[in-house]
Amino acid sequence: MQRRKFLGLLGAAGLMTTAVAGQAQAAGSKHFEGYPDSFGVLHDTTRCIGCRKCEAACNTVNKLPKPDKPFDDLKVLETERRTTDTAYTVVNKYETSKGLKFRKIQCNHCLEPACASACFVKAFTKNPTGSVTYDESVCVGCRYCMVACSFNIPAYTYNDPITPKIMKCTMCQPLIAEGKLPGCVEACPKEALTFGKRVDLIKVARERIRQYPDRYVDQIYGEREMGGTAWIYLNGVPSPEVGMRDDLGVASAPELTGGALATVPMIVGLWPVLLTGIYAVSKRKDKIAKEEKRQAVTAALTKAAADAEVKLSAALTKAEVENKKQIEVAVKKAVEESAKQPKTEGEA
Amino acid sequence: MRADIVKIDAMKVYGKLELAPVTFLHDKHTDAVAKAGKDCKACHKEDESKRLSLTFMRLKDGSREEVKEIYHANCFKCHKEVKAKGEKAGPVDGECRLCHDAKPKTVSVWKPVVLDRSLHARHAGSKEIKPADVQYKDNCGRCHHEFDEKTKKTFYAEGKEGNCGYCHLTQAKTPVVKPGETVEKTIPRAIDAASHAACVSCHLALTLEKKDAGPVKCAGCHTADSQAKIKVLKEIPRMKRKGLPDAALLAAPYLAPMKEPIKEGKVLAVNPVAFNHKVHETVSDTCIACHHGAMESCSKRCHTLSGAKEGQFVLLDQAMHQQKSMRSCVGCHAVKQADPKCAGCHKVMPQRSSEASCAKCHAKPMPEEAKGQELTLEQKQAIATKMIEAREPMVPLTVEDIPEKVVVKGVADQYENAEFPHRKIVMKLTEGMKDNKLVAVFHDQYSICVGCHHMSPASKTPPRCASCHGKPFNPETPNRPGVKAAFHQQCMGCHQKMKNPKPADTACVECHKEKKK
Amino acid sequence: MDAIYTLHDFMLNSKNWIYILMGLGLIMYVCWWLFLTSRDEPKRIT
Amino acid sequence: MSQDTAAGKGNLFNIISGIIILAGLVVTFLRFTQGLGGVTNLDNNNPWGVWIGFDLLCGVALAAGGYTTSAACYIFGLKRFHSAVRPAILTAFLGYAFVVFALHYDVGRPWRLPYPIFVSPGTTSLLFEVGLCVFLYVSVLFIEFTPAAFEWLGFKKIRKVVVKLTLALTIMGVILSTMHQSSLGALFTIAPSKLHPLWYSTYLPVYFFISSIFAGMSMVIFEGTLSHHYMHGLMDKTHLDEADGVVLGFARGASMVMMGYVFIKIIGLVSDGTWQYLSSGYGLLFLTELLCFVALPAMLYGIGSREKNLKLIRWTSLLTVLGIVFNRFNISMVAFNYQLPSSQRYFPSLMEIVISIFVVTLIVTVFRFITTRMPIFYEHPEYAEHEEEPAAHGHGH
Repeated sequence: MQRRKFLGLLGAAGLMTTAVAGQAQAAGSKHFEGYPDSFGVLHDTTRCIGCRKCEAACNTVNKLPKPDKPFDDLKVLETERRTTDTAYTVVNKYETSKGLKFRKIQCNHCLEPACASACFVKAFTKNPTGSVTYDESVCVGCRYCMVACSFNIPAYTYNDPITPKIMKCTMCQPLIAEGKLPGCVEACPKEALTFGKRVDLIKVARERIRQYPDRYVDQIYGEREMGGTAWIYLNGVPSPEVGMRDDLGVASAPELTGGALATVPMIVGLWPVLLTGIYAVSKRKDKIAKEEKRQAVTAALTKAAADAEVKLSAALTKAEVENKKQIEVAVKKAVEESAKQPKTEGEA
Repeated sequence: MRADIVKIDAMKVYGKLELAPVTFLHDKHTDAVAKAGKDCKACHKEDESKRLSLTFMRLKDGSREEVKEIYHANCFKCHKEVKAKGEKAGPVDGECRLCHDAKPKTVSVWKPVVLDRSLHARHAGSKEIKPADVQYKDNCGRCHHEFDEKTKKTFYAEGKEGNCGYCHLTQAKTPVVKPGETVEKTIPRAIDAASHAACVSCHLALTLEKKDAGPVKCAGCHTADSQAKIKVLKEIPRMKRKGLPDAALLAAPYLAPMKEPIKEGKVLAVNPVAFNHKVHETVSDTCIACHHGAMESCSKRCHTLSGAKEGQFVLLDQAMHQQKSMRSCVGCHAVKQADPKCAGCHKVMPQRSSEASCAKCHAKPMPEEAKGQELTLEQKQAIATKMIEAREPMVPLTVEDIPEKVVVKGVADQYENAEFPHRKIVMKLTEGMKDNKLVAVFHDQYSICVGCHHMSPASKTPPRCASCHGKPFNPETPNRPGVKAAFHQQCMGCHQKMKNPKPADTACVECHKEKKK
Repeated sequence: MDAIYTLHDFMLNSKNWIYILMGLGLIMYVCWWLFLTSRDEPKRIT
Repeated sequence: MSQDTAAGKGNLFNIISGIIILAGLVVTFLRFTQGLGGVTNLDNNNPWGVWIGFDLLCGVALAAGGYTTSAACYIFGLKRFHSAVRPAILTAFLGYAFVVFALHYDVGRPWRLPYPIFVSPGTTSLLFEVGLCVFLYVSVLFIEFTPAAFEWLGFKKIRKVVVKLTLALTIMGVILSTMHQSSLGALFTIAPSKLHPLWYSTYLPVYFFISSIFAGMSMVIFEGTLSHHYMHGLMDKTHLDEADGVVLGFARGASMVMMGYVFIKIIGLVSDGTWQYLSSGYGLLFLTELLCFVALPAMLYGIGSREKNLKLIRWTSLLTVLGIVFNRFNISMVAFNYQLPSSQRYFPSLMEIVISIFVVTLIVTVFRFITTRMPIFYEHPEYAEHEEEPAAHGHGH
């Protein structure tokens, strides 16, 4: 299925097909690789044991409220969870064809973040470190970022009436900036989470697949999904078995909306031309019709003048009567209307 | 749920079928025929040598209409007869789609039969199956045969017995007759036709003679139930094939020497492998597990050094070393390593080939006898036998050499130091290796240490883990975990691979107690 | 200006200009139309 | 006697709207004291509910009558629609004004609604585009509406200035409408993984724009029907004389546009290769939407306009309006998050629905307030002559 041909928008107005194609092509030839040396995390789900140490560490580092059930209560894993406004990361348990598997969920810090692309107040920033962070101070609370995120990550403090905000993993941006590890990575006892430069992590992941061909499926999830993510995954089972969609495609959010955005200036550029054109044509038609009518009357008059006087006077009378009638109709209409609206007129 | 479904689509050879193939239940008809007091000949004709044809009521296919008529006339005739007796009978003329059912409801539970070593030995040792000719001691020739192109007859060639499938393929080849050729080419029958003709007719004959015989009905061989009931010999005698070697010297073909000092003769391309054929016979069910295409030497026609069409261009080295193939030495051994008893060491660390591991098979140095000359088969076997006998048995480490307890220090502030029952674990691992011939050949004293102390040279005093595993995520060594993860990966990985669920991965305090605050 | 590393940043930058240009373009159209029609005879109504 | 009935109807209307407005005020209080969580069924997986699906998407689509009618009259020169322009502009203005009003409920911090334009413009966002256009278009509609108010208030000079701008404003209105109507659809192009493939298309913006045209036309017919029923007395002769022509003309126009819409929807199915989903449950929903709510009304409109069957056209307009609501609901709610298990799907809470009804009631109330006071359904006698050639006051001079 080819759903993501964002050039498909061309039809927005049949007229501008060529113009838009040119536009999109120019954007398409420009290629962006993301910040060089940006960081990422490789999550090897075959190593994850579901101990929830990462959840606990995340909670502490980000000073989130303590959960109802403690982090060493592993019964929590029995129900599938997602990130919420009080948990930037959660670990889920999956029954797979290769037995129980666990997977940590958090913001994947896309290379081309959909949330940032969707935000109409630039509240999200892709940092050179690789993290995607959120600035509460400009957020209006439209929640389009939540609609846009393919991974269903951003959460919202729905119960806050005054200062509701988006809550989402920051990849521990303050810690990375200090040269430290993100809280969850630091806490992982098995290095199921490997922190490093994304380019290196891709190599590490490839190496692991090469060394243990039986242990891994031959895919680095997040290498290309949604244009690539800073968090990448190695799985022992096909990704849907551990709750990761394999139908996200590789087009990034700005690519998906680029076509629609590209048509906007074309509308502004061409609609006035088209509409004034139509206006001018219809205007001109009116003018010609009027002119013809006038000429017809004149011609009739001229012809009549050459004719017999009787005929002339008859024609003149007829024309007069017509004129009179028209005036009468107009006057009558005005009188009728003013009669209908005595109150309004009075006020005026 | 039947094992006796025969799809009758004989008309296929004449072009597109007009109706769906007939789903024919063979056993059901066998029973009905027997009940009517008839035998196989009611449906199958005998040829001049009194052998039953596998096709229905004919020896040779005629025209399309003829064959069609044979089926319709004979089927209907019998069905009508049965019906006349007032019994339940099959469809007759006009009820086309009762037989030609495009969506039959019957589910097939048919299973292929494997003539494994036990079953083979039971046939070879059977008193009812007599040798093919008085000149032979054994009865191999009753089944195994070769084909004589001149006489167009099969004959028994002693010492050349091979798997039926070598010639009788799953689907028989179509004969290639060049224009102008009138000679009728004989193509070996497909394996199903060949085996039914051979096995079932023999079983049938013996059954008629009221002797101990194998099954004759479909369900007798082709269901899981019946296969489970097949008697398995406890002690399986070796096959009696002439020239079956005890040991073989596996070596790449001879090449002219490259080095100056050896001027005369040819040399082996690589150091040869002394292969214990006798032991390997006992660990595999059939000969074709290894000899999958022919009984001869692998490198003779198929897996040559440069590859050959017969071997689908799989080179000799690949044929022996392919990880993924169960026919290769390495592939089969890798499966053995996946045994939970072995997997703790073998499946946790990445697989690595080293010079030492090559030398485990390929004798080093090259045996003196094999140098600079081409050897006969007997000479090779003798060398191999000698090499196998010379193998030293593995001497396990003495208990005293194994530290009893190892304390893992510097565990995160949340927990106490971990006390690791080192000796207990080593002993447990050693126990799993006992009495295993494969283990004995491929392991030495320190192999068991290397399972965990993986990168260091084999010794009684390997370096501490932390000397390599330091801080995690060192960009210089991206594949080397930090010390905490190294321990957890090693311990948990081994427990998981050896199917030892205790302690659970998340039972932190069972290895290191929680620190009191 | 710093180098641009992501498509998103590139678009943010280019779209800023495009929106400004769109505003200017609309004004330009009005001015141009007025210029085009400035010599037309003023129409008489009635 | 007819006056009594009208008065009775008026009272009943006042009572019902009074109750709704009271309930709306209660929920409003809860919304701004308890937060969104207190009154809505929205959650982290379903961030947009009926306030976006109905108040924004349907509100904007159904207010499209403003630009379609004014464009038909002033740009395409179809003068016979002239009397329909003012009611359409007023409906559109109120529609958009209340879309903005309703957004105050939905967004977390409504006082920051100007931020995208004045503080931190996120120009990569289609929502920015929508926001900017809606902001500008509300302003345009307001200016387009002001002549009626100025006539009412007697501000002749300023009215003259505004009337001169008619053509410019109309063109501006069409541009802005094209942009934001389509961008509302394009909002969903960012989430191909969440919107069911039958509805997801790169043509979404085109679909939204085209459907807004017939949505607007149908709304003019529908709203005209209601107005004629309840406000007959306010209409002048021209309005009444032209009304049937407007209905017939719009029905024919809508019928044609809807056929085009059906065609491009089918093209979309084939070009994205999603036709294979038609046999699923969602396929049935999709076909219902396309056949029963677009293709069928398109035919009924056609028959109605051929046979001058005004009654049929009026009922069809209701069907079409419902179809638009159905389509917008499908895209924003039913087919959105289709991959989630049913336990995690969204269904609006009672309080959300109350607010939506509250907003509609407010629109109707304000509409009544304005139409009973200002020259909407009739031409102000003092200005009648000037209205004859409104376009001539545009750039022509």
